[in-house]
Amino acid sequence: METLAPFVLLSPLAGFLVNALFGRLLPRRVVGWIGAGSVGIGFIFSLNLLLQLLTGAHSLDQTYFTWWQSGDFSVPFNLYVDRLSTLMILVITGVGFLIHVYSIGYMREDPGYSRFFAYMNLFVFSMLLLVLSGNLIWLIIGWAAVGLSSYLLIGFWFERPTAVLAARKAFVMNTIGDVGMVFAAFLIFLNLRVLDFQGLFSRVHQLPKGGGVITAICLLLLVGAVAKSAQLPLHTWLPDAMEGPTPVSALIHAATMVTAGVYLVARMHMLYDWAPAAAATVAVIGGVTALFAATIGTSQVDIKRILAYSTMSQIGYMFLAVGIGAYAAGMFHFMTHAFFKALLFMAAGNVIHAFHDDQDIRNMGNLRAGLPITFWTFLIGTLSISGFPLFAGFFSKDEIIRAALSAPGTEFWLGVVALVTAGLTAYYMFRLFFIAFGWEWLSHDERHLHEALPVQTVPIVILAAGAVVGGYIPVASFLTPVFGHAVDVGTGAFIGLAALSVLVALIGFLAAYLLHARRPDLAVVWRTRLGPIHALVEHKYYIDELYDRLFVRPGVALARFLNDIVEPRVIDGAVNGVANFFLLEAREFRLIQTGRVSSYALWTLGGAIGVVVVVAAFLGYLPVRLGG
Amino acid sequence: MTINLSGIGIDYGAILPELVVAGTAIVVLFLELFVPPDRRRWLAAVTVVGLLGALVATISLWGQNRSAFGDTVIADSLAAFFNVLLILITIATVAISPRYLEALDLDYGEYYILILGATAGMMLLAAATSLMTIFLGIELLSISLYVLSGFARTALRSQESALKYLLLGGFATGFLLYGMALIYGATGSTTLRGIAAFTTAASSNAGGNVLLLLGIGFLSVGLAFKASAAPFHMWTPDVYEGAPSIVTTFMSVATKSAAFAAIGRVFIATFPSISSRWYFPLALIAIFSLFIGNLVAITQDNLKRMLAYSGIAQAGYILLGVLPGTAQGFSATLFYVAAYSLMNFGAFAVVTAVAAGGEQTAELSHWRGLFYRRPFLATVMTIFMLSLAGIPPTVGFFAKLFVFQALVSAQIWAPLIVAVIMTIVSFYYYLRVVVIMLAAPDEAVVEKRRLGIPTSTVLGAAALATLVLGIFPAVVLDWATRAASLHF
Amino acid sequence: MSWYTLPGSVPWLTLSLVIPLAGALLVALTPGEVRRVVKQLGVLSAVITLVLVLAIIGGFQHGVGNLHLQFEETLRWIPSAGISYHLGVDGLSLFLLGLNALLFLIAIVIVDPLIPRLKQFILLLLILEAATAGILLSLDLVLFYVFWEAMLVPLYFLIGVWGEGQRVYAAFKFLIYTVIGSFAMLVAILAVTAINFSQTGQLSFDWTVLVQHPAAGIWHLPAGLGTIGIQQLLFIGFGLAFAIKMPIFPLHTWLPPAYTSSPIPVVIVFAGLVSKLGAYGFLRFNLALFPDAAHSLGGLLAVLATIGILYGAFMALVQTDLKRLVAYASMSHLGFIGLGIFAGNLLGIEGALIQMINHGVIIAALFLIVGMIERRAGTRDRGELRGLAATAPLFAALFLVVSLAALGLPGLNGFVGEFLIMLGAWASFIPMAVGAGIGVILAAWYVLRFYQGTTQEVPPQPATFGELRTADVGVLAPLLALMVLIGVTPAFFPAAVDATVKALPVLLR
Amino acid sequence: MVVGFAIVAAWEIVTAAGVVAFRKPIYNALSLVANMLGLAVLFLMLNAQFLFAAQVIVYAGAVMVLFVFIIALMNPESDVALPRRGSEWIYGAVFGVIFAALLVSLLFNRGLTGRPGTLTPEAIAAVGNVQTVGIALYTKFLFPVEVTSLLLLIAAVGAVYLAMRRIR
Amino acid sequence: MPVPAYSFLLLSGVLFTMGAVGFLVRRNPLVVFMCIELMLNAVNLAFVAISRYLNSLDGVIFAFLVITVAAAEVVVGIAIIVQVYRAGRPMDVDDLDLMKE
Repeated sequence: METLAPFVLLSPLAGFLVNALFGRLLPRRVVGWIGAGSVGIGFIFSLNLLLQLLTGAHSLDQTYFTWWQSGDFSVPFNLYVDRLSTLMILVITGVGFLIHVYSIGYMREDPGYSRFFAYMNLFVFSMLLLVLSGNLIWLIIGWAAVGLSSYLLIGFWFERPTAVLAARKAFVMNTIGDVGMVFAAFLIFLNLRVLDFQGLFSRVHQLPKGGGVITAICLLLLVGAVAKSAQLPLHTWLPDAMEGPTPVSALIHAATMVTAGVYLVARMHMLYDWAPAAAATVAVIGGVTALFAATIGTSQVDIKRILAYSTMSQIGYMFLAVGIGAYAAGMFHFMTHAFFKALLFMAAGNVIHAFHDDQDIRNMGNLRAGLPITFWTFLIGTLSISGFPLFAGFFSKDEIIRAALSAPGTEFWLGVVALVTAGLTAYYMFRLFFIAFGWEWLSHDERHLHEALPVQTVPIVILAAGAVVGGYIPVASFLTPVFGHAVDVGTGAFIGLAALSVLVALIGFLAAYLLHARRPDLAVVWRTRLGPIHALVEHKYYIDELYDRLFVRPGVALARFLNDIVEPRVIDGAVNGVANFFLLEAREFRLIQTGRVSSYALWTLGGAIGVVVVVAAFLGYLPVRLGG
Repeated sequence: MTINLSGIGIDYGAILPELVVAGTAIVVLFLELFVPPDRRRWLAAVTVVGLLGALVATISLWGQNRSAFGDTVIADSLAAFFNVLLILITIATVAISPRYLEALDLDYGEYYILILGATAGMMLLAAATSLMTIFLGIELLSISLYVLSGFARTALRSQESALKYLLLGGFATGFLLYGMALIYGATGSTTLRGIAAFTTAASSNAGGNVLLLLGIGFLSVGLAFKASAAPFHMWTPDVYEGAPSIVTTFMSVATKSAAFAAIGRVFIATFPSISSRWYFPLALIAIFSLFIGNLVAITQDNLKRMLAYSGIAQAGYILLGVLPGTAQGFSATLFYVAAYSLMNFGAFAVVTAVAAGGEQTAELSHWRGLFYRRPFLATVMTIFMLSLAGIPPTVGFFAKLFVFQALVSAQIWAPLIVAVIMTIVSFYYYLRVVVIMLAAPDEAVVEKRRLGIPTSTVLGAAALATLVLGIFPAVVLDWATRAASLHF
Repeated sequence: MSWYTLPGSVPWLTLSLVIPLAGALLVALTPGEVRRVVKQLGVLSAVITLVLVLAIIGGFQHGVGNLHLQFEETLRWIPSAGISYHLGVDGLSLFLLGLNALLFLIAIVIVDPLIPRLKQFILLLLILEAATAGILLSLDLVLFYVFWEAMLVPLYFLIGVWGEGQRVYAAFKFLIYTVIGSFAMLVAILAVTAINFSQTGQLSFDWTVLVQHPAAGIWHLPAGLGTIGIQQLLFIGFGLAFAIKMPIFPLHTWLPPAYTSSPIPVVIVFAGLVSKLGAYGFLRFNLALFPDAAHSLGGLLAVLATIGILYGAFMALVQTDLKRLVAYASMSHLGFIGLGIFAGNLLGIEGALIQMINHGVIIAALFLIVGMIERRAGTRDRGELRGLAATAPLFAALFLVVSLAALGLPGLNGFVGEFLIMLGAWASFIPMAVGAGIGVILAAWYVLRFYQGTTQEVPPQPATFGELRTADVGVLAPLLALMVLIGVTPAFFPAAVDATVKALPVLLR
Repeated sequence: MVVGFAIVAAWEIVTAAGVVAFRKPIYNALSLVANMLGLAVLFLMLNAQFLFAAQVIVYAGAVMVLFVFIIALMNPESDVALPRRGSEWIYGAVFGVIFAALLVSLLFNRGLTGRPGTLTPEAIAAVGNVQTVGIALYTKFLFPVEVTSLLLLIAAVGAVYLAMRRIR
Repeated sequence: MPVPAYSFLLLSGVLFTMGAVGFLVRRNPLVVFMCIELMLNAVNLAFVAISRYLNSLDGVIFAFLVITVAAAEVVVGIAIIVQVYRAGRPMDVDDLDLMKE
């Protein structure tokens, strides 16, 4: 069945190429609308795909050309469209489009305008390729392209040394993930002789369930997922990635990159179902990361960093969900998260612009008056992420917590972790809200802040709408053909658990209100009282420093050792030693040439004696017998 | 008893080339009386004409097998091969001589007579099939070369070189003769045919014959001395350095070629049945030559000395081809001798040409930046150096290839490995010359000195031949194979 | 590819050797003063060669011919020694031939017409092109060896005369190193022929003859030191030459000085092509003639190749001289090629083959870029360079693409080869594949340090670094096009080489 | 016969030692003359009358006269004035003794293995010693003799070239 | 009682060795040259003795040639020595070391 899937891809690719090649020649308005429009067109094509799927097709798989063919190693370039990928591309292109539109306003004064849009389109294209790819190789290609795009965008302001470093860090971390993915592909191919998804899914049951191979495959895939989704322990790039322009953060965090890991696990759910240990690992990583990132989020003062840790935390939820098999819940949360996180970032972008690129929340305030639209939409986003009832985040998060708590065994504890995290989420989000947007929002402030342009606010408003009503989209049932039916929970339990999570969120909210709005002095007291713990959390558990000591510095030291000692002294030293040996010998032998006739004759006579000796040896007159 | 000449094979046709060369010497001797001193180039011309005549005479001998004068001399393909080689070397030498001699004020007619005498001796050596003629050939060439080494009569170095060569040559001749006497005593014959008949006879137990083995040993001392193979090589660097460059050019290639002709006839044709006896000492001599020659050459700062050591090393390679005692090996030897003659002659001729250009020293430091001053000389020198090192596409490569092939076929490994390692060492000093010629000159002088047509022709032809034979070696290899195959 | 059939009566391969030589002759006959003409003659002959080679590639038919060899030419050369003039092209050499022609064209195009002794420079480059093409085309072992050694001479002079820094030392070291390997190979060549002669009674240096009777037997070491297989000995003999040329750790110390001293046009062909010839030699001779030894020694060499990957990567991490940095990067990449070869399976070898092309393209581009940096900035010290992108965004963009290809980004050509190589290696020895994976991560690290360290951050004021000129884009464009093309649709490659690789004896064992 | 040989052999060794050991060149030369005369006697004992004559005339008569003449021409005391250097004597003696010992031990009691020819002393005596040699020189050994003539010519040319003072 | 052949060979060997030793130890070129003559004479003795015992004439002729050639060599050698002498150099072969390493 013919699909329009390639056009979903080609549209942003065309945008990328046009802006990359001719962007500097085009007027800014044109550049911006090409950038945004290409993604928008991609969204329209995605809608077409959605329509096709809703009208009966189960999945669409079309091969366009052969990438490599030798022996039984055959890799096509095929696009695989099912409801999972359709959901993904809808969010990517939809939310992506809004972010692009927002960027038209946000980046309007930046000299690298066309470059920015080219990168953004490349980003969207890469993500779409990742999602639509029907085989592992092209998924990896898209996967790496996403990493590249993020590298480009994080290092967009390449004059800043911090941005350059952050970009490199992101890339190297992602490369670690890529290598994991590649190794997973090796194991899959060598055991199942197949790399395209349909073949893979049909053959995966040839492997013993829970066996070493399938577990190794899933764990290696997980390495990729963890790196891309900034989960523990490969998460350190994500906060640094805030060096990029804010729309980039929105794109990375909301619609594209970091959710790729979730998508990967969901896409490979047949494998993870077949490898329970690996799936459990996914869940544990997700749960731990969720809590871990949330705790860090409570102590940061950079607005974008707080949002970054919140993303880590929310992705942790999604990992938790897909890890325990609640794939639909994970994807549901992915969607709602896309709405409110994009919203939060873009609103934060407006705030940062308003404060002339100051990102410290302690310097902010008086935003309701200055930036009313931003203020209200940000509040909606905060409520949604904190899981307040009837907002989108409430439904999706609740489904995850419910799935975890209702599962047997250790997963129950993961549910508890998720619950605690929900409370923390409410706490740090409202802490941010109270400090940055100002509890004193009722009072007036001398600062004259300006609301952003409509081109920036309109997308935020649209997303705010999504953040409110997104929870009513029946994602779970939409995805049923992919994942099968979700675990059914009784109404009573549903209400009970919902009440519980609301309660937890409320506690978080109240704590934030108490410490950062009502009694800021208490916050100070508690901070000193919790001194070491606070320092630990504020320094992100010193993991960056740990990695620096464990990997970076030893690596560089090793390199220097090789360069300064091993290469010149040992390896080249051996080579030169041999050469010097010959030279030395030569000088020794040279000395026999004395210039004196008698010594020359002595050599001749010596040679003659040698001849006689050899003759004697041949004839057996010497102990050493030569010849026959 | 009446004198009966019928049974001994008086055949002047068989020694025609030698006769022509000797005759030319006598003609030059007389002409010298009449040629005015400033026209001595005529003597060179006459010499070349005579040599060309000898070349023609030689060609008629190709493919024959004419033993003459009571088995003391033979006209066969091997002799013809060496005759051609030696005559070409001599022609080339004579062609580049006048300019050099005039530059050194040495242009006397005796030079050509002595060169012709030496050539006759070498040709005789190549054709000799009796111990007597071998001895006489060696002495003829030696006495000529003693005088030629001292040809620059007033130059201390030249005198010294002549005296050293004379004394050490006499010393080695003693061993040679003593060996011959013992062989004679062991076999009762002085002709190689008679000796071979004795050694190959089943009853003789030649492998256990003390006299014979000692004789062969001393004979090889004498021959190795002439071939400047270690440890009988000691005279080589000093004599080469002290002798006038043109003489060094001539003797470095011609003497060695002739000596290897004799070595081939003695070891391969006469004593094949006891090859297990002479293999070991000969292998030792080859290894020692390779070792000393290549190793000491890397420390040399004087080009003539360096080339002398290189010649010692090359003697080792050539000797390697003799070791298997096979037709393949001997044809490789012959090919190597031809290749060596070509490239070493070229190298020394460049030294001579540079010397004739006013630089009377062969110190390497004087060669700095030769590429920029005299690009033609530097280019041909580079070709010769590459060839001596054995880099394709030069004839030197195939020379080594064929010798190594023969060794591998005969499964002779130890000498081969030494040869390979030493070849690598040799790259160091051969290329050092190139490096120095490439180095930026101290002062940017561009001298445009004319080489003269004969010199540039000879050098160009030698360089071209080095390359052409490096691409199409088959012709020479076929000749060498046919020349070598007569004995088997 | 077989898009058409070339007439068989034309000696296409000989032509591809003769045209550069004819160009060299023309250059030699041209007076050195007319620099423009000299250079244009050089470019012209390189262009004609490239067109011819592309025609050969286009006319190559998949899986046809004796041992899948095509355009074979055989002439008598030295019959008495069993040596013949035998040329042919198959999947192993086909695309390398194209790379050869392309890189030499680029090298000649970028020659600065104002350098001293331009004529000799172009002349030597053209001779070198013929020699390297000859290496790829020779099917007679002696002919191969002749080209193999003949290649040294022009390279030696190109480095020794036109190089920089310790040029003479570097050229010398390179030469001596190479010669050590060459002579080991020469002995092995002779031995392999002698063994074949004793087994079959046929004295021949012809690859097509030798490949059908792999040597067998055991060699008893003297003094009762044990035994070693004949094949293993011969494998080592050949392997030493190729391992030095590649180079495989720890035989690499000639490489950094040689690359650093070479002028940019030379280092492009040196790093881009000559190093590949070592890998090619392994495939053509070691794997084809000694399949048993390849199995028994492959593991050891794979370990060395992996060490080379990591070692080169670590060394590249701390270099400040950009040429040296790229030199070590090249070494690291060549480790991948080695790993693929010694994995000894279809995918590893095909990966190595395509990675040979990729590496040629990438390293050539990297050295071109280093040359551009040095020409404009006057230095190639990483410590003094930064912020080049500020005034030269196009340069930075192209540089970025090259860097990404170099670090093996999926979607560009480097990935294709590395993926297949590591897959092949994984199938044979998993730890080596893991080591290679670490190498990939390190590559990301050092390549980005290289790229970012030069192009990014605030440039020193005043920023004078000039943007690319059309000519620069012109030489980079074909390389970049190849990077993308091979990265996205590499399928043409296995289609052409599959039959040859599958027929390699090492795979049949 | 044996006694005669022993006496002459002793004479030979003593005079040879004189050649090596005397410090004045003139004594060396005279010892050599004595040695050559002794050798001529041995030739006689070996039934080589022709060589006996040649040895006496050519060597003792011509060559040695040349030597003595040259010694007279040059400073006869020069060798005495040379500073002594002991090492050569040691090396020379050691090598000589080793060489001689090896040679003697190998040759001792070793018969000639060559096939004897027909020219027994009796057969020679029938024709006449000098006649036999003469016939051989001009028949069987014609070619070597001819070569020797060339050799002498070249040697003469060379010696004249070196020795003559030329005025250009 | 006839003298056995090997006694002549032994005498020849001893004389040869003495000549060689003289060559090694003496430094006056004339004396060194005389030692060469001594060696050649020793060889001649061997030739003649072998000739006698094998009833062949080759050895005698060989010895005759050796005598002739030695004479020629002496002529050339003396000429060279005279050249060196004329140049005013000491009559010491060990001092002739302009050329050495």
